[in-house]
Amino acid sequence: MIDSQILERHGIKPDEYDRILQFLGREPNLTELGLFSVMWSEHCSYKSSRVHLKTLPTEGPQVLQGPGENAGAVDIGGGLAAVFKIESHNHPSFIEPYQGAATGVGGIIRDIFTMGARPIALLNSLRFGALDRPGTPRLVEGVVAGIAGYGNSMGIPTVGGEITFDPAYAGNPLVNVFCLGIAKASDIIKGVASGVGNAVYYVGAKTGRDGIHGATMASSEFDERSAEKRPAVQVGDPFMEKLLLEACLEVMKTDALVGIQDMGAAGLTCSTTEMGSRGGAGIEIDLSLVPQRESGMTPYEIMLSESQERMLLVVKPGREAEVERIFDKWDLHAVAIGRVTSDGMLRVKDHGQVVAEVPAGALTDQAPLYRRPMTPPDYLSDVRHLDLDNLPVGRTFSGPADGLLALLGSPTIASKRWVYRQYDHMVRTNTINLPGMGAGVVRLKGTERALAMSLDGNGRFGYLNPYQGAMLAVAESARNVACTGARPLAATNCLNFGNPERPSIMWQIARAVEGMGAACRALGVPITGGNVSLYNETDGTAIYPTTVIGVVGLLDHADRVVGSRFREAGDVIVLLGEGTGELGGGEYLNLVYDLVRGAPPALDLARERALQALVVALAGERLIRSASDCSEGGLAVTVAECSFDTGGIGAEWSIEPVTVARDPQVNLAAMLFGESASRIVVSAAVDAVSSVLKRAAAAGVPARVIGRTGGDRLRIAAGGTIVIDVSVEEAERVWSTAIERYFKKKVA
Amino acid sequence: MKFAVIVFPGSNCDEDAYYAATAVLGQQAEYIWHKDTGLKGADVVILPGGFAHGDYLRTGAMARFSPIMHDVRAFAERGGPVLGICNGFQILLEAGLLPGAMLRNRGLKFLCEQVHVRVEQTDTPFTLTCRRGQVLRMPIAHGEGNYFAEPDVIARLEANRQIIFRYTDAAGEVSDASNPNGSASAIAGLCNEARNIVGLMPHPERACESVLGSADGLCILESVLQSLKAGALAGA
Amino acid sequence: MRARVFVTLKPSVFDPQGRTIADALHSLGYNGVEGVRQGKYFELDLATTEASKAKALAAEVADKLLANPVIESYRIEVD
Amino acid sequence: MRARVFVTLKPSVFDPQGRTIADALHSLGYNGVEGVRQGKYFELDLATTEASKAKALAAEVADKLLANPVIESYRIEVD
Ligand SMILES: Nc1ncnc2c1ncn2[C@@H]1O[C@H](COP(=O)(O)OP(=O)(O)O)[C@@H](O)[C@H]1O
Ligand SMILES: [Mg+2]
Repeated sequence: MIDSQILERHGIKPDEYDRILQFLGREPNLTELGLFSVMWSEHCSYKSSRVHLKTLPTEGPQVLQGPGENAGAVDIGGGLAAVFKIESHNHPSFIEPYQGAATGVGGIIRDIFTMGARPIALLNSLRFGALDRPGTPRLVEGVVAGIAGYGNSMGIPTVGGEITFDPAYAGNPLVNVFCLGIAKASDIIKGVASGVGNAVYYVGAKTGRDGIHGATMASSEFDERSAEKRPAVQVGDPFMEKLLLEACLEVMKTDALVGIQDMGAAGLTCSTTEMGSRGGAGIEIDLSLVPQRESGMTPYEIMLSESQERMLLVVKPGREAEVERIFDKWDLHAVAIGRVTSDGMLRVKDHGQVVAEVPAGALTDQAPLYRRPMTPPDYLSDVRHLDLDNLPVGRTFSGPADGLLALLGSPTIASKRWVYRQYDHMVRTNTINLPGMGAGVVRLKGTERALAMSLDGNGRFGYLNPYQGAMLAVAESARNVACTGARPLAATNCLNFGNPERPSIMWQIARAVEGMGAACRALGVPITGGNVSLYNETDGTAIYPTTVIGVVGLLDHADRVVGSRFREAGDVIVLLGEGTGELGGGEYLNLVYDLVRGAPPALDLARERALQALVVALAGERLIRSASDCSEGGLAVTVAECSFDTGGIGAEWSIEPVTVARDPQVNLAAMLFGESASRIVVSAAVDAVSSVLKRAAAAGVPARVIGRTGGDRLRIAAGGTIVIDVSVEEAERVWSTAIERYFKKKVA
Repeated sequence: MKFAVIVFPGSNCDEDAYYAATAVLGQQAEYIWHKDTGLKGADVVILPGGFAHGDYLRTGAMARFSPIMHDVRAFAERGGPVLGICNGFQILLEAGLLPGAMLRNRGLKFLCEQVHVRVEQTDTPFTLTCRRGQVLRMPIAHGEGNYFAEPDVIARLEANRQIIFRYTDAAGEVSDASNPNGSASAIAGLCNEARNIVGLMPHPERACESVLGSADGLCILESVLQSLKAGALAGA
Repeated sequence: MRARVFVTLKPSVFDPQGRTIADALHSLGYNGVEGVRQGKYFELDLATTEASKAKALAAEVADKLLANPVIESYRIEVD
Repeated sequence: MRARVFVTLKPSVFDPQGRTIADALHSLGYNGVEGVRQGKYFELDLATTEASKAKALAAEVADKLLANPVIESYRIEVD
């Protein structure tokens, strides 16, 4: 008997329940209600975001697969496709950092090989509270170890990512993971079920009571004991997944499959209904055939279990034995649990007894769709104002050099080596641009080509202006890719926001999607997929609206890849683009004045596109030796970083004066640390400089020689006088030790 | 020459070893599944890196029972050259084909980075063309490379000149700072008494092309070609 | 005096290592081993000589560092 | 019936995990904890109902797989 209490515990609103009654023409039983509750959940149905996501540009000649499948795919030439997607595992990682992050990696890897692609690279984007707050280091340690534990074991290199620290994420850390794989374009497999009578196979880990979320309590009504036996935490088994990966890729080579889909969120329920409705077919399974880890599991539990490392396959008639043989080789046992039907129903039996019967489409395509009310948040009118002539008393420095060192030592800017040295970033021997060198780049063996990829997103910018913040995220991610010499091809995205039922949050989501779409259109990088994570709030305070963008780009000549670090002393440093001393929302204001205020940097998308095209061309013609995107901490931090990990190649350069305030110190800070967008610092051999400047002029991109590499110091002049003069060694020590400092004497 | 690359469930550097042997060295290579028997007439056997059986329980603990290990053992007893890289080294230790055992890195963390190792001995099939004292730059990628053996065993290894690689700094000096995982006597690799079985934690197959940051690992794979050509290995 | 802390995964939490070990044992012919669960075992050398104090301290330490309450439970013995 | 196997590092073997935990405890002010050693703990579900058989089987399994004699020793309990 379904009462309002049960509905509430299943997160089903009264009007949604009426909808269910209409679809069924009767009362659902508890198992059926469970199916609706997970499939109509925000996570699976995108009911709040879908109407907005539909506005995103998803097409282009390079796009082989847009949103809607397990992952997107783009043409990378030579008959090959790059298959990639991003996924969030924010909540699980907060509950259990190691397993939450590990199973997040496992999930995104499955999304990629489900498409028939061999995963070849991983990235991750992480957000935590302030690192100097108790608890944060332990959380970071667990998440990083979890990502490493799973990815390393799978033999997929983690070639890059980003990690930033801000109190806004203290109660809701973000763990977004990205995976990219390679497939023959002609061999991409979809998650469809079709062909009436075809066998539906289950393969992988046994089903346990893992991760039966909010619905847990509700179902405990009819099974008190099972309730406390049921952990919300799922434990990852990378070894099982490695076997699944190899076995599935081997099976896919045989073309014996109609379709295949991983069991991610909502497990069996999601995979059966999604495959059925994609193929316009029905599916009938018998739960007594499902391999089970624990005894006495109810149909409800089996259908909603989120046990990891499981796949669902539909096999062509007559090919069953062949498929079973391959899985046996890998000590995996594929079992037929049902068949494809013609009636479009998801029919769940238990020992022949029907225990649930629901139209597959009702759970997927016809899930509720909301145009939730939106209003701009109240805080905006206030934080918009930034009066640089009346700044509060901030941290005082003995001089600009100390300001630079303080920025280099702030965890968000400091070296992330402590993190990425825990990731195997070299396995598969393809990584030609290592973590810490800008975008990750992997060569494609057997071709001339390589792929570059980067994840970016600035929560503070999103907070101050979600539309602008999302545009800047797209621009920065594509810029990072372009800096390696790769042509940006397409993007994936992860929307991390608060509770969409609050109009102010819904407004942020809508604006962010608009901004993302505008930037993707202008820069020619269509969205091929992504993920939405909502309800990232604690006690009514939401995280910064955080749009994380992952751009993938193609290098025609792997041997022309460009890194972000200086290569030779005596090279000329050229700034492409120009800064206007924008401090709004930047690291400097935050660090010195504890201010998150003002307008994010302006962005001219046409200029941005020209800049990216230019740097790709310069790299392709071997005219530049290094290229580094200019973002957090501005020009001074960017140039300093170009000197690090080089064995101490210094730089002597000068900045253009800007006037943004009366106080000359503020103006100086704006020149050094302002975060104006669309800027790239390149270094070139002396004899290449004139060509670089000519190309820039022809492309209509402002370019200016700002100095020279060499020496063992960082020397910065403004208006003819030296304003900063520190040894590379000292600056690099501050930068490279800032993060590991927090982890000394901590337990792994 | 023909390389056999053994594939255990969970191996993940098998393709890298295969690529180094074929694409870089221009030799033949065959993958051999751990349940198969016979080495398909290979001249040299590589146990690649990875996480055989997930590295559950202990690294290499379960792989040592794989059927193929009988053939590897027999091949080695006939003097055939066997190279264990990272997880392959750990498997050789668990199988008792090399002495000692691995503990967690002293920092407890998985470490992936370039290190320097010094070639201590050149009279093995895998160091023949290296110079004694030569410093090689190669990446490590492991969480359990902290080599342990009882003092008397270490003494015997020293006496028999079985320590083949030691972690050092770029100048070839052994120091605590240049020992990434706490290995006893800074041991990065060693050989058996017959000297035809070599195991090391660093990844030579990841250091065979300058685009990957180093080509120093080449000499290890080229050595085995030399030694086979020279027929230096009786019975092999 | 010495305290021994046994940390085990909660009954319903999946133990991939234990399962893999069991599989290995079966393939070695040990079918008499029906299941394996792996846990952690700690020996703590404690300054105190009072069993009750020792037990309390061990428990505090287990809560803080040795066990992950989300997925693990622990048992303590002192002698 | 159930057998419990405790695997510990031999006294002569340095235990990086135990050491790190001890250091962490000291930095947290737990100076009453003089030393920590970490080992492994296994619960084996055995088909047999005879304690002696169970013990023998557990020992065989421990020798063969659960413990590495180069660095570890083990103890068995059955109930
Ligand atoms: N922010 C987004 N932008 C574009 N497409 C999205 C976004 N979020 C999710 N999608 C698409 O919706 C589909 C379902 O996503 P998801 O539920 O994460 O798939 P899975 O459960 O297989 O990981 C996918 O094709 C995904 O690419
Ligand atoms: Mg999926």
